[in-house]
Amino acid sequence: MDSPLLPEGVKRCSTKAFFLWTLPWLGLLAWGGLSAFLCLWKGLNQTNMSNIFAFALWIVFDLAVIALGAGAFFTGFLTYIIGKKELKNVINAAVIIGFICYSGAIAMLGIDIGQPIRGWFIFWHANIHSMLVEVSFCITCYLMVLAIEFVPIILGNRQLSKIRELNIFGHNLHETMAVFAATGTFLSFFHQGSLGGMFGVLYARPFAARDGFFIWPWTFFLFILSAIAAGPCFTILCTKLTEKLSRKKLVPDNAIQLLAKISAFLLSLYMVLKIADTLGWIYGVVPRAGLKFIDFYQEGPYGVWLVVCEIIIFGIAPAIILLVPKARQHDGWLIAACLMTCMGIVLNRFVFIVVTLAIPVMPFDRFWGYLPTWQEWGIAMAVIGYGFLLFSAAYRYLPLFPKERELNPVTE
Amino acid sequence: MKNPANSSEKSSKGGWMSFLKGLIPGNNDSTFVPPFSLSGWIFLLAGLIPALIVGWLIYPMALYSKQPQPMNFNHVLHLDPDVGGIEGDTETEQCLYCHEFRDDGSFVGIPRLAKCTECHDDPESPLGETLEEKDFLEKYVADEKEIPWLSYYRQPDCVYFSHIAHVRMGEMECRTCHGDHHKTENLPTYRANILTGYSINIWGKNIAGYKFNTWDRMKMDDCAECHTKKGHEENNACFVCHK
Amino acid sequence: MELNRRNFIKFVVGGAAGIQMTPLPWKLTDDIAIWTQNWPWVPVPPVGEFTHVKSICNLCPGGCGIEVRKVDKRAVKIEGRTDYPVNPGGICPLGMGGLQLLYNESIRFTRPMKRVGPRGSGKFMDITWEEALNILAARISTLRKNGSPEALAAVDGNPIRSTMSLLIERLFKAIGSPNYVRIPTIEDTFGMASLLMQGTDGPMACDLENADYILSFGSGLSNTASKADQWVAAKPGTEAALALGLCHVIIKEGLYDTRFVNDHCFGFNDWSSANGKDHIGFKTMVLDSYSPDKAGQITGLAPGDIVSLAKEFAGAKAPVAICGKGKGALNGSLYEFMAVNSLNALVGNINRPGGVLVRDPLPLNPLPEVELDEIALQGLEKPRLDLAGSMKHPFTHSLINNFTKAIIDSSRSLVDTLLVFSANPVHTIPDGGSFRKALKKIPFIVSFSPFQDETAYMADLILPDHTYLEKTEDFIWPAGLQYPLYGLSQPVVEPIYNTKNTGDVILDLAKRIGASIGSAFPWSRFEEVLKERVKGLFDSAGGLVDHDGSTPAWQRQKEGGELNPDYKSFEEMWKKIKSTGLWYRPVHTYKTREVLFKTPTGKFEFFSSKIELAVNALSEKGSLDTALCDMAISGKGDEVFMPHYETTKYDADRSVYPLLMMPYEMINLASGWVPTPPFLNKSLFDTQLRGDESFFEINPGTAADYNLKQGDRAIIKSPEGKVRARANLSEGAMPDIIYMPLGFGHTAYDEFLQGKGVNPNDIVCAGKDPLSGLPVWWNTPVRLIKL
Amino acid sequence: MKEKHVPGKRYGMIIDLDKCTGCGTCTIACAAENNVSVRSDESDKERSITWMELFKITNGKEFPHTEVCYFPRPCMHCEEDGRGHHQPSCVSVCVATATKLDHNTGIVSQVYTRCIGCRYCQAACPYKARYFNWWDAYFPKGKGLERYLSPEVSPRMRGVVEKCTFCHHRLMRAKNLAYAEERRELEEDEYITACAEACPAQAITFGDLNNPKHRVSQLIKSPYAFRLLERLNTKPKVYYLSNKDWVRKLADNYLPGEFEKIMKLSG
Repeated sequence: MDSPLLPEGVKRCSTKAFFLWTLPWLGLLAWGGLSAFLCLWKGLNQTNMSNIFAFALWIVFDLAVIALGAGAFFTGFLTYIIGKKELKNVINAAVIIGFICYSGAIAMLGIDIGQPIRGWFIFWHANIHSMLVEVSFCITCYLMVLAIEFVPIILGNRQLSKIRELNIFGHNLHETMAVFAATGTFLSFFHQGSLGGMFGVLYARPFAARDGFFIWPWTFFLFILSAIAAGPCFTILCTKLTEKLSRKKLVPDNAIQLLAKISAFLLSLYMVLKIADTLGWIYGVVPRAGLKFIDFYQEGPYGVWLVVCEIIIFGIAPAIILLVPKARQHDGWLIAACLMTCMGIVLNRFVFIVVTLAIPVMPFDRFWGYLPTWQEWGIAMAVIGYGFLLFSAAYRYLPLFPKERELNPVTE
Repeated sequence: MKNPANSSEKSSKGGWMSFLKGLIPGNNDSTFVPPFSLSGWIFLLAGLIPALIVGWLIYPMALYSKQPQPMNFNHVLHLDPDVGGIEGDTETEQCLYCHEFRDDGSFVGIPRLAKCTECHDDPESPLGETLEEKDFLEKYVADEKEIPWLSYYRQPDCVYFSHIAHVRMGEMECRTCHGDHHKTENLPTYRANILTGYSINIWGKNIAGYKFNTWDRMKMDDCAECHTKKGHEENNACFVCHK
Repeated sequence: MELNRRNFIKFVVGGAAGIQMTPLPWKLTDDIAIWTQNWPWVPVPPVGEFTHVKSICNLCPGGCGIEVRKVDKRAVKIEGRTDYPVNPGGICPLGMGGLQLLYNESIRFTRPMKRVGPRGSGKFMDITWEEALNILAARISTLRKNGSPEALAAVDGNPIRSTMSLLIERLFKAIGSPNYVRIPTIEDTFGMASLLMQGTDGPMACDLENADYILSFGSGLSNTASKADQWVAAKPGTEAALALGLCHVIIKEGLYDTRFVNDHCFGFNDWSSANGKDHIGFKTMVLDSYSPDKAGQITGLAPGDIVSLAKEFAGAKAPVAICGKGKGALNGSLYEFMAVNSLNALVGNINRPGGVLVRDPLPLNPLPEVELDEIALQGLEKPRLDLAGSMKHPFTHSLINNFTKAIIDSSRSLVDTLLVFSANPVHTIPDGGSFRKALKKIPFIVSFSPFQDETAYMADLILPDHTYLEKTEDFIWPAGLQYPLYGLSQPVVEPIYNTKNTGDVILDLAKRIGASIGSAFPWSRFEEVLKERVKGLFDSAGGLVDHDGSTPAWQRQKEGGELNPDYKSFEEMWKKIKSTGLWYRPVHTYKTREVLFKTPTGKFEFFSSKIELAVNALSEKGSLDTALCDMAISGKGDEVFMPHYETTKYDADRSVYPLLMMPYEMINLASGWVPTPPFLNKSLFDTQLRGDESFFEINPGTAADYNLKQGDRAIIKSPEGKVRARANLSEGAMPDIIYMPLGFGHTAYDEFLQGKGVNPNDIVCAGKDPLSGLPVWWNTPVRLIKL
Repeated sequence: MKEKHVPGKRYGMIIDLDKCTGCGTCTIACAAENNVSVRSDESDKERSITWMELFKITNGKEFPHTEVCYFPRPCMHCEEDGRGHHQPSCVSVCVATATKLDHNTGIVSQVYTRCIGCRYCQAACPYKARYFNWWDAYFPKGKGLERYLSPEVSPRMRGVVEKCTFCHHRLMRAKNLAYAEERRELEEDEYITACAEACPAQAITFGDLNNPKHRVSQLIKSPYAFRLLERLNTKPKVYYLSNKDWVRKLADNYLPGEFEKIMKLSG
């Protein structure tokens, strides 16, 4: 039915199958829509957030998707600035993933603030000292860049590309992509860093604070590094998932391997710095505040397992797998390692947000628990639904993988 | 990626373009229309001009409500020495006769009925012949009912403003913020923003926000501007005016 | 010149660009943001002129001075008066939240009403004051016509000795009903202890300002206990043993004031009466029976602690021992209060600076005698339902638990019409919920409450009073204050609803009943009654009506400051009292100890002659044993007449109910007849109330026995009933005691109060306090069932 | 541009914990003074609003050696931090400049109409002194509760953060009164917070820390004076006073033996 819209020379599932495939994701979107309506209409009392858990599930999701979306700017950077031509085979997918992640994050942020209609005060009455202002400016600008990067891909649609003006416009835009990639890289570097800075600057929250060692707060760099390490992994995961679902090879191995290799080195570097950071924190920040390392891991579900998982299981382990060429060339190991890396980064963001707030600072204060409501899950799940939907549609209707035709010649 | 030049073969089937074409009768796609032909300009202006009219004229009219005051008040008459009006060495002093400070330093704003009846205390004896004066005596003085004046200059609830700090300590003139209100014989229609509830006098009579006189607008920036100009930056601290 | 695609796009682009060039999008964005700053559903408090009104707070018997800040006609904040001797500047949480009682239509009665639905359904119909008063007057007249005026009863919670309660008592006298029952408070116990040991039934006061060592026998767990220099907690109900144990040490070590004890006390040493009978003295009794070991055994304290505490106490320059439980809204135990007062007598700290002061009553004019008609005389002859003042409980004024029991136990309706004034007995009386049952047997109930409380909910007729911020009433010398003070509240705001001052309503009612009752109330307004009484203060020559809060009164007195009256005529004085709200004389006259004690012996009596007379009088009718049994005394021999420790008798099998439940009052929770203002909920910990569940405090050791962890739910069961609450493990709690806050568990009022927590009064098995007969509410045997 | 230097005020507070009975009057006085909204369920301490919150601490010993102390906690009105972080932890993070430290009074302001409700300041504050309006203020129709609202403090809308302001409007009120009397300077007792005024135990003293004549600036010199979480370098202007070691120890985090060492050093 929608065949005129499909890219030429590739095979896609039937419209009906595609429609059925979208149903669960539409369901998630509907759940999210209802949740969003309730949160906007009745206020944030619809959530289980509290004065203790001022940031909660949504911010974890925000930070996680932004970190995972880092594949977009970093792949762009490698492709257009460094000139790794083989990555042109994944750049489109990376850009769309980035767009999904960033637009999803901004939409969630819009609901997360108590006064969404006044949200623009961040820009109008900006407090330049606030890391969150830096984040807001950068992600908003970067989302625009991503949108611009997305446009030529959309215009590559079979029907749209028939319109001459659009075609010319898309082509010209494409030519200037290096400029946007550079801008995006610049913006992204800053906000990924600022997101880390957001927590590192909380000098009255010893769990998150990172200072006393030349650069303050050094989480700035850790966040950049972890994002660019995990971003490509997420891109790999998404392409691999698409390949598995469509039962087709879409991206040449050299592109994937290059991403994996770069990720391996970055992840290793990140782990070295993360371990140094943890040690620096344990022997610097923590005792200065009169606390011991273990004091932070005794409350409720938050035990030392968090550190073990974050650093060893989801950090060092995937780094080793990705470093070993044999291992990363094996699809199973590659996917497992990428998955672990992504989980590590999500865990890292979770720890920085939730554990920071959950651990009481006043010695006589107590620990409080928090579980998200269905409305909170609804919004979070809607982002996932939106991601699947947009990515599936992009794969179906847009020339996402330039090598698809070449790798899967249509026999009929 | 595909070369755009190659793939741009003409097609009249499918796509939103043909859909749009269908909407427009007699459309001939093959006619080349230069981007800025005369008709192009006309259509551009046909969009632009109504938009400008809507934005500059209709919108401001729709945005502000119009409410008449419950009765008229003649400032000029009350300040006229020939008819025994309020006297004073300065204009400010004259204003303060009715718009006075209480002992605790707070400001009464629009005077209460009791202030009026200090002079106009006899409900039986008419003040003059106008309808307002008759109304005043019958509707308000006789029933001891407060006159529901609409205040042109009331700041929103979130704003704290100390008149005594400005008028007595800062020696400012009333007209700096209130203009020549004391020279009016008739009270102007009260106009309030239907979205915000703010009086037009607070948020600026000029929709573009352009200010001709100091009293044309009483927004935060106007307060801050004056504080800065007079070297009172310390009074730009948030809590000085916010509550 | 046709509208083709390109032109259409141009049109749109032109329009879009044009709009950007107007203020519309920018101003609209701004205005919508400003709309969120002025949401129409967020209230905007009107501005206006600030004024301050001085008055008195009557939410508890403390009677603090308040200054209410007003904006035009609205009251917006209550603050403590700095110029009032009771509370220089400060005020309690309840007083602070008073405006939420004034301005909360959903908890107030806004007009007179009569019941239409079934009782307790809360369905009422509006009537006029005229109708309402006529209904009540007719009912009372009928009772009198039928010769049974005693079937009219009152429950009165107005402060003792206030003009309001005098007026109600007077009404009952004039009508001819003896059944005027007051809500028991700590003042009852103070009064009796004072009467028996010092001979005057006045309130006791302590000169805390000049005391250098304060030993409080209040129950543990109170906030004040956290500030005490030493915290000694005896098992509830054993405080007398502790006091006597301290006496033992003081006597044994010879640390007592021999001069005072020898010259001004009776019954300290062994003695013989005129008929030659030998009596043991306080000294012998204490030395024999209250050694630190024994006292320690009873109280659960270490004997060593008792010894060191006694030495510390006796060693202080001006030590004072004070008794009482909680905020004083509930009665204490008579022998215990006597035992504690014995401590003060032993150290000779009676009637001297820093000690216990014996106060003369305030010189208010008495109201003229009531002329009783025949019906009234006959009615007053009938016995009181509560047996207060009878031979069994000769010193007690009211016994509400007996009153309740009499009604429940009788097969017929002993009370036909019940009037309830400033009281909510359904909720506040520690009787295991009996009062509610008793109400079912009363055909007609009239509530004068301004609030929709539990008792009013059961009423047939509502004659709502003003709240304290809308009316004039007096406060007679709050307990504890060392010099005379008369407080007068004034209407802070105009009455906001169609309510009436109950004082005025009684005057009106009396006139409607007519006959001798009407003539007993010659005043047209309540204020005239107040004025007439205050005349006595003027006649007493002296006293001030204005207070300079910057210097405390006692300080001014010391410095020889001006203490002459600042008024010339009575009218002037009255006018000033009405604006300042007080009359006081900042001097305590220390009478010589020779004329101080009004006891039969003229001395401070360790051995109370009055008890002896009463016991003898009752035993003449039967045996001594039955007499003691009737008086609920388990003591034997001479100790009956002296302060001693009485073992609590439990009706319950302690093997089934091994724990004790002790209700306690919290300062930030109204436990009396006044509802808790919502603000107070903010100051409660979530270990006191969480959602709709209240907590009981329990020692972690005891909790472990029941496998209870913090926050676990449990049933607390007593022979009277059971309640469900959550456990708050607290190291400060004594083992084997369950502490439950009073003031929760309302079934009335609005969403801020209704259904929140449980009321321990519902499961109290109140025993009888020996001699006084007042309820023993502080140690109900209970058991715990973990859920 | 440098602000011209005026000898500014630094309003601060000292709370004598040995006098405090934990009665909660400060909490209620604060709520009544500042139009703090009351909901039907205030026991949800994670979401209820109490600018002056009360904490209960114990020495942890078994009965009958248990000691209890109450900790009233207003906003600490932190000062600029000495380590070059420049601003109170909540101020530097605020995205919309809705909260600021006023250098002329030392008061940390919170402008509700500016706040967008991102709650970053709550994450930054270790004292939990900041409260978010999860609901609209609760003034149901027909109750008339809104009649006690004071016009001196603006009621808050939902979705914004609020906190103790040291009753800033009382400063404004006192200033107006002074102006009416042609004065510019305030006497010590002319401006005090509602909690300090209401405390029945007179445990709270409020005044200008920069003015050596004010009682508060004398009291903070006591060896028993301390601040909450002082090691975090937040520089609060709210001080506490207690001569109990265990209370002072619970005011901050200490490594084993650290507090005892400090005690020994200070004698």
